[in-house]
Amino acid sequence: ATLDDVKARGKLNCGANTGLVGFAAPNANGEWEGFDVAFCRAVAAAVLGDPTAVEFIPTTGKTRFTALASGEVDLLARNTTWTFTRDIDLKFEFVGVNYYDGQGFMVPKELGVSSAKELDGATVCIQTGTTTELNLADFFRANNISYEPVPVETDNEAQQQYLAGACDAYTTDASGLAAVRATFETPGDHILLPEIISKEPLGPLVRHGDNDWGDIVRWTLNALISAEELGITSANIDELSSGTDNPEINRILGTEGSLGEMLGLEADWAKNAIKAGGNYGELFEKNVGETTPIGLARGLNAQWTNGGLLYSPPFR
Amino acid sequence: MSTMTDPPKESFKLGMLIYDTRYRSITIQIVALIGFLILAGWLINNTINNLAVLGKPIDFTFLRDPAGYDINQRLIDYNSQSSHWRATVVGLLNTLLVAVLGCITATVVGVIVGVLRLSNNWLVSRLMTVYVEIFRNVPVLLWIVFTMAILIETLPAPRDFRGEDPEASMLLFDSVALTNRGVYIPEPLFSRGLGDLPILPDTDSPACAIPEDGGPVSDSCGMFQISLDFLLIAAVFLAGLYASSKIRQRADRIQNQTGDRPTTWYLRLGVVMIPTLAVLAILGFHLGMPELQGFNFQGGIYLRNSLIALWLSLSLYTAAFIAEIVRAGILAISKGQTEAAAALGLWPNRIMSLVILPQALRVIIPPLISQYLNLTKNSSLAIAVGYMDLTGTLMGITLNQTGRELETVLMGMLVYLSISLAISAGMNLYNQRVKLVER
Amino acid sequence: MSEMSAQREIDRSHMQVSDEVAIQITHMNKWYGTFHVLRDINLSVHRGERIVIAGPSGSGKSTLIRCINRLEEHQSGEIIVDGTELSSDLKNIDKIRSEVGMVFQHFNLFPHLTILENCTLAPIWVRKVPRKEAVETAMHFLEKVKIPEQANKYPGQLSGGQQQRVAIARSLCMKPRIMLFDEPTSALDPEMIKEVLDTMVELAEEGMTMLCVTHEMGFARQVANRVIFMDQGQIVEQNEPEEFFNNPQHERTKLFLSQILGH
Amino acid sequence: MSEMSAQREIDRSHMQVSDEVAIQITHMNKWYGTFHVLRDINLSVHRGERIVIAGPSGSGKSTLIRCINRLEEHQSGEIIVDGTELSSDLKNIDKIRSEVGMVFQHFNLFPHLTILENCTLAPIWVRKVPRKEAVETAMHFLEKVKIPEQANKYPGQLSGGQQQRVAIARSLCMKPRIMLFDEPTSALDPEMIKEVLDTMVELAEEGMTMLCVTHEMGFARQVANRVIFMDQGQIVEQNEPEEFFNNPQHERTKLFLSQILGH
Amino acid sequence: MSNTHYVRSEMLPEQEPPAATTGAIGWVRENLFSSAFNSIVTLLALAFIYWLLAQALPWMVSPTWHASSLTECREIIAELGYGGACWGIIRERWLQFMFGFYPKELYWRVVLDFILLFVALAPVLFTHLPRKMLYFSAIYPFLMPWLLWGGTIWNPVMAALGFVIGYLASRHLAPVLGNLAATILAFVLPVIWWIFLSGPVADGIASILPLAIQSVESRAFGGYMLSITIGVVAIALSLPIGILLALGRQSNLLIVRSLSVGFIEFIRGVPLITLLFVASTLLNIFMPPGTDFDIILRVIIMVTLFASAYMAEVIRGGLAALPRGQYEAADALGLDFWMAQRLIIMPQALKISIPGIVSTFIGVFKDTTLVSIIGLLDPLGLSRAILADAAWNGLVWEIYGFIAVMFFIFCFSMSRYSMYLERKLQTGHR
Ligand SMILES: Nc1ncnc2c1ncn2[C@@H]1O[C@H](COP(=O)(O)OP(=O)(O)OP(=O)(O)O)[C@@H](O)[C@H]1O
Ligand SMILES: Nc1ncnc2c1ncn2[C@@H]1O[C@H](COP(=O)(O)OP(=O)(O)OP(=O)(O)O)[C@@H](O)[C@H]1O
Ligand SMILES: [Mg+2]
Ligand SMILES: [Mg+2]
Repeated sequence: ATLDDVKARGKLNCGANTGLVGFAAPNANGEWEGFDVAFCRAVAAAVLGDPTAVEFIPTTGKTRFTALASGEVDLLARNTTWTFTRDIDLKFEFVGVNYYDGQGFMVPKELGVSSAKELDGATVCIQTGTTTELNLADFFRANNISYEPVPVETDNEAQQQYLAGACDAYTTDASGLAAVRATFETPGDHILLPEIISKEPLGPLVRHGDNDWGDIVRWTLNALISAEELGITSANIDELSSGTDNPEINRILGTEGSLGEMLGLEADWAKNAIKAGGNYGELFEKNVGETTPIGLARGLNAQWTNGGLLYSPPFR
Repeated sequence: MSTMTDPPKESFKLGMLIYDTRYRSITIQIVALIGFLILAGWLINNTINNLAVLGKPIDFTFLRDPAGYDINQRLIDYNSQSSHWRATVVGLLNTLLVAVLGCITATVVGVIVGVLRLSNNWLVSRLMTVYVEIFRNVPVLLWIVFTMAILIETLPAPRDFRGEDPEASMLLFDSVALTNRGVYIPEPLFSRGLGDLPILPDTDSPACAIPEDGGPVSDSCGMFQISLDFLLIAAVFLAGLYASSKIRQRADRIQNQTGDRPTTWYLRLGVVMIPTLAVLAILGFHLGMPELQGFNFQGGIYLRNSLIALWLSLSLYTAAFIAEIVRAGILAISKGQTEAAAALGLWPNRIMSLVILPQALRVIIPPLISQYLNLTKNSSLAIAVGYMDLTGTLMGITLNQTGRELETVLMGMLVYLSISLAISAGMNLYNQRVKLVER
Repeated sequence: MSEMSAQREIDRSHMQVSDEVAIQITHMNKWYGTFHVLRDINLSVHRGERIVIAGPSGSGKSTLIRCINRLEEHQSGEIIVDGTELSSDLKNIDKIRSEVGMVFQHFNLFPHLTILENCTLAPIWVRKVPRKEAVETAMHFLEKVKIPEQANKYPGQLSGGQQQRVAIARSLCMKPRIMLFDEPTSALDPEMIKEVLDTMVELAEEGMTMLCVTHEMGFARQVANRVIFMDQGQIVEQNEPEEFFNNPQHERTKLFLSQILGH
Repeated sequence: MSEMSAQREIDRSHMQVSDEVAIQITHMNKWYGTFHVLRDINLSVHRGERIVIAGPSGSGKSTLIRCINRLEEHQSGEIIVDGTELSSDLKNIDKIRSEVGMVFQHFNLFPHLTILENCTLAPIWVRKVPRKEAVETAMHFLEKVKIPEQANKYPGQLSGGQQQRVAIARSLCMKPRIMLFDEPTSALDPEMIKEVLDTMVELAEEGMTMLCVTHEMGFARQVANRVIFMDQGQIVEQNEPEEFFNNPQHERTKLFLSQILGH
Repeated sequence: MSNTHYVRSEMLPEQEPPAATTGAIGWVRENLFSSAFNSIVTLLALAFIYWLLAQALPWMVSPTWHASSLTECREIIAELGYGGACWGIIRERWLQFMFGFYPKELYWRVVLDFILLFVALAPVLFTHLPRKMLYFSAIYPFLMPWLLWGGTIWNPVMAALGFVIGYLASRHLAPVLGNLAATILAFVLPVIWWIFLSGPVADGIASILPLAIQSVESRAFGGYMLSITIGVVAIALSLPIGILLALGRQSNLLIVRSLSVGFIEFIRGVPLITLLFVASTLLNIFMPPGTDFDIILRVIIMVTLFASAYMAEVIRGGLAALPRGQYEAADALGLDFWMAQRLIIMPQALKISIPGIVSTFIGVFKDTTLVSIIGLLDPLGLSRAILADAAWNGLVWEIYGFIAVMFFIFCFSMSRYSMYLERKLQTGHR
């Protein structure tokens, strides 16, 4: 089973992006950073008690599923859209959604376009190897307008082409667009069009068939989300773990009940996971939130209590 | 003297399988074959087991499913509802297109550079050396990415052509637009055109679907359409060339008889050009100029940046190797040949065409063809600039959308292999034909 | 060096030397870089003369005759061939090259052309002779060098001696008035040397003006009017063959002859 | 062909021919494809015999001796060397090859090994002799061929004659009972031929069984017991040397001798 | 006709050539302005060079070495009013470009490894060095992976022991069992040793005598170190395979030959990138269920196969250059096939092939950039990862330029070296 493998190895093999601003990138010391990366660290902390016990395996759009299917990685946390065929036909198991996204368009202001439907005849840059190509084809087909796709391999090349005016519009997940725009010299010269042409629930996934492992990853994600909802932060977690009045907090932090044991983990698994980088909200703020150069708003990714879609099942 | 005895009739012994030269080779071969079969069997068995575990038995039916994605450069009809199979063919044609264009350019550049490297102008020959060394010693993938970046960053965007006082303007009387999306050049149009000839009816093609109202199948139904106009013009042009070659033969005859060569170039030019021009006029030939409309230039032939970048970088990279081949080929023809020809009073240009080139070509062509092979294989790096070749379609998006790694990668390899084998077969044929006669 | 086995009595009736000057070289100097290969060469060759040039290796013999048809450029002095001065004027060079035939040590036949094509190439392209006529001339000279039956073979199929004879025929096809030979036999096996020398003797008998760099002393004795001995880029001695061989004057000549004949 | 200059009186005391048969060839035939190179060869060689094989080029001399140590395979008939029949059995082939030494026209020394290594290679790897002993033997034979001082040079640094002597020493180091020579002197310059022939004469004096393809008639006269003349793949005539040269019987032999001696 | 007789009384001394043909002026005249056309070409070329430098130099001379982000860099440039390149990223990341994610404190191992590589190559390439150094060359293939990947020393020792077993078998079993059986055993015994015994034995010894250095996962490899490792390992491994394939292709055994030809032509007929796709997507499918090579190992396997096919052709050329006489002499001395190959044929053929081997290496080394397409972090792949750092997002030229220059330095010096070898082999024929 995967859990045993991971424990025996002492390291979690986590499939990451080869480089996506805010989600996964190596820093000057060679350490990986980013939102997806932080999730991997949380899982490692939950399973092994050590957030640094992770090997990041960069994967491309092409290689990611093979890497997971062949067992090269235990977990793929690489902004992968949860779709029917991937779940059923490719035999993977999505454990949840850690980022609700949707495909959008970015255009320069001077183009004078205010809706994607006005893009008839436009040249559109897309990253290949994702669902975006299919969504794009469907969108233009449905609206009966023509376009010229310019496929690019990486986000970087897409930016370059877009900035130089080699494409009129750049389409990818709205989070990516916002992130990219933030790094422009003059972000204000570019706008995101209102149409979001697809649902892109991005989430971590594991192999089909190993439900125990799937449960661990799923509930680690849920623990991070619940922690935010319940106000557990990396700052107050030590204090809270000495016991609180809220039984759910206690159950999560392992001071009450035996949730960890049921998962086959230590009692403080969720505590470790949360301590690794903070709760969901902290991770978001630190890596992609409004205080970072990327500056994403919570939007759909706010807690359900704040009108967002994040909704963790209860820990009981 | 020893007495002669009949050799004892040997009976077959097991040791003979190893120690008898007659059987030994058979033994070794059978062992090799068995070893190979075991290895192959093992691999296949593993594959079958693994595929069973993954629940993905080998199955090519996905090729018939709609591809779902768009391809920007398509030499045959294609849209996102066409099948994966058709997308594959579109990719293959794109591969062949860039390979052919690349080989031609690489040859031209390579020959020029190779000859210039032998120039007696120090500066020029040094410049060419620098070119060759720089291109040979940096990976081709880097060149492809580089070239693309240069095109994107240095050429004006279409928006720069806009406005009262545009930053950029079209070249050659507003007929050619160089933009960072690609190059737009005028396209030939026929106001009295003859239409297209569909070949290889393709039931997958959306155009072939019987319309819901039961009307006739659209005439663009076919794997390929060949323009009848083009066929006609080509036929007339070829006929002109044939006539021209007849004129040349006559000139040869006259030269053989009298020693003087009649001037025939105007006749030959006329015989080729006049009928061709006449046909063009009859078909109502005119140029469709690219024009800035909406977001892009419209009309004209659109050579995308990805094609140009790939084409340029592959050509320049390969040309560096070809230049070395050409140089070596020319140097391989000994100085004595040039001197002997010069001593006979031949002019330098004649020495080149009558003595050096015919000999150098024998040395040059075989390695040249293997460079063509390399170029074709390197064209698979097209994905780095998003050029939708075979690797981009079949082994790229199709693989990614269908998850059929085994089928797509094997198909892709097979296609490349066939191209390579075809090219090498051509080379062997050539080699046999031009072997120098020796004692 | 193989002596010519049959010193047959040759017909000297045609071998008249006229008064007309065919080649006139005055104060000619040539450098390779800073190396002074030819030093103040003065030489006049009359029409019909047959001159043998000898000398140690590196003495500049090849360079001298290569200057005569401008395969090498000289830097000072004058070379006048058949009344035309050799300068960098392309027209003069062309004129002289079609008057002067040259035979090289390594034959330098064109391996991609048949023997016949080798012989007709220059007449057709330089002299603009009709092909039919060129072929006739070529066959004539191939008969003369005794290999007409090889006309349609390729050089690679011939022996060295045959190849050298083809090279001579090829030069003759341009109907030159002067022939230059640069060690025509030194790359050949002993059996083949004779074939080639025979051909050259025959040419001499017909009165061709010849300059021949060679170490075949038998040949020199038999046909030369004059032997020129070179050393260190200079003409050290010249004399009639008998005198030259029997009574050399200069120290260097004596040394050289003792080496070459004492062998 | 250079005659041996000093026809020194050689010591024939060892050169006894025993009754023992060293090589027995009966009704041997060989084809290259459909070309019948060797036709019904019958030959027996006694221990201590020295046989010279002569004949025009292409007559199959080389092929014959190459068959004897199985560098070529024969298709019918029988070859028995030292009592072992040459068949496709590898063990026999190995045995025969270590009994029979062979010297080639082009020496075929191993250019990447020193002279000494050339000589010790086979003893060490094939005969499994200790290195020290192999070196001693090698030096012994190198002294015999008079070049012990070259032992640590590479073949490329030696003259042709020296190389050929090394090749002989190399064969001798395997202590063969029979030596085959395939035109050992024909690739050498005249001065060097003598050195090699001297070595071979010495070998003969010691009673080595030798089969030698050569055109050196002086050598044949001096040491051979028998001269075999081949033409068109057949043995046309064989005789004692004096008889063979003075009184050839067959037309072909006469023609051949007239060509080769009249030269 | 009268002045036939002439004897020179005094020899002329050598003189200086006319001034215009020597010295700098002579050189310029001859090489740059020898004719009107040439002069024009020269001027055009000069103009081109000027244009090129005028474009590139101002951009390159940009004192942005200390900038720590793109914004900072843009500020510096805006302040100065000239320049354009942001070299700060190179300063910050060049160690990453060299060593990837290799632990910083262990860089010395990588550096030492590549220094030792030259020591190991030296006796092969420079024949005048003492032959004793070849022993080190023989040890190096086992030392190298140990230094790079670390771990217990017993693994490489056990791997080396396999070869020793093979050698002993061929040496000492032959008299007992006969040549062929010994040869077969010399192949089979080491394989058995490697597959079944060496692992447990190594573990066993390691538990008694734990001699180990810190081990490093191959995922930590990146940048040039990854390229060089793939290149060197692939070339080294492809040599023996290439030799076998070349022999197979030359063999007169039909089946062996067809298998070799089939393999060689197949590998040479498909682009490397498809082989890398096989490595990244299919290789695990071909292996028994549960096997899990890491991707770098898989890439090395495929690149090795790729290099082997090219190597086989290079070595075939070397074999073809050997005269037949060498084979015949070996046969006549009674050497068997393998002995003849090892002692006579291969030493010569390989020496002839060295220039070809070097250029195959250059080719493979350049082609390692392709691994970026399947997500490995070679310099090119790494540059994409680095550009995903928010601080530097948006830079292109500096990084590509840096990578290109580094590749150029590596490849150019190697190709010069192989040209030097070629010349040496042509003329310096002993
Ligand atoms: N292209 C050249 N560049 C420089 N030096 C040259 C060149 N060609 C010849 N030389 C030198 O000029 C000298 C004369 O050469 P040349 O070939 O005329 O001598 P040669 O008398 O014909 O000798 P040989 O009998 O060896 O043919 C030699 O020292 C030679 O090294
Ligand atoms: N490998 C081969 N394949 C086909 N024919 C061959 C082969 N080797 C030799 N021959 C032919 O067999 C004939 C005999 O060759 P062989 O070398 O034995 O002659 P030879 O008497 O040694 O001649 P020479 O004096 O030239 O060495 C020749 O006609 C030759 O062309
Ligand atoms: Mg000369
Ligand atoms: Mg022979």
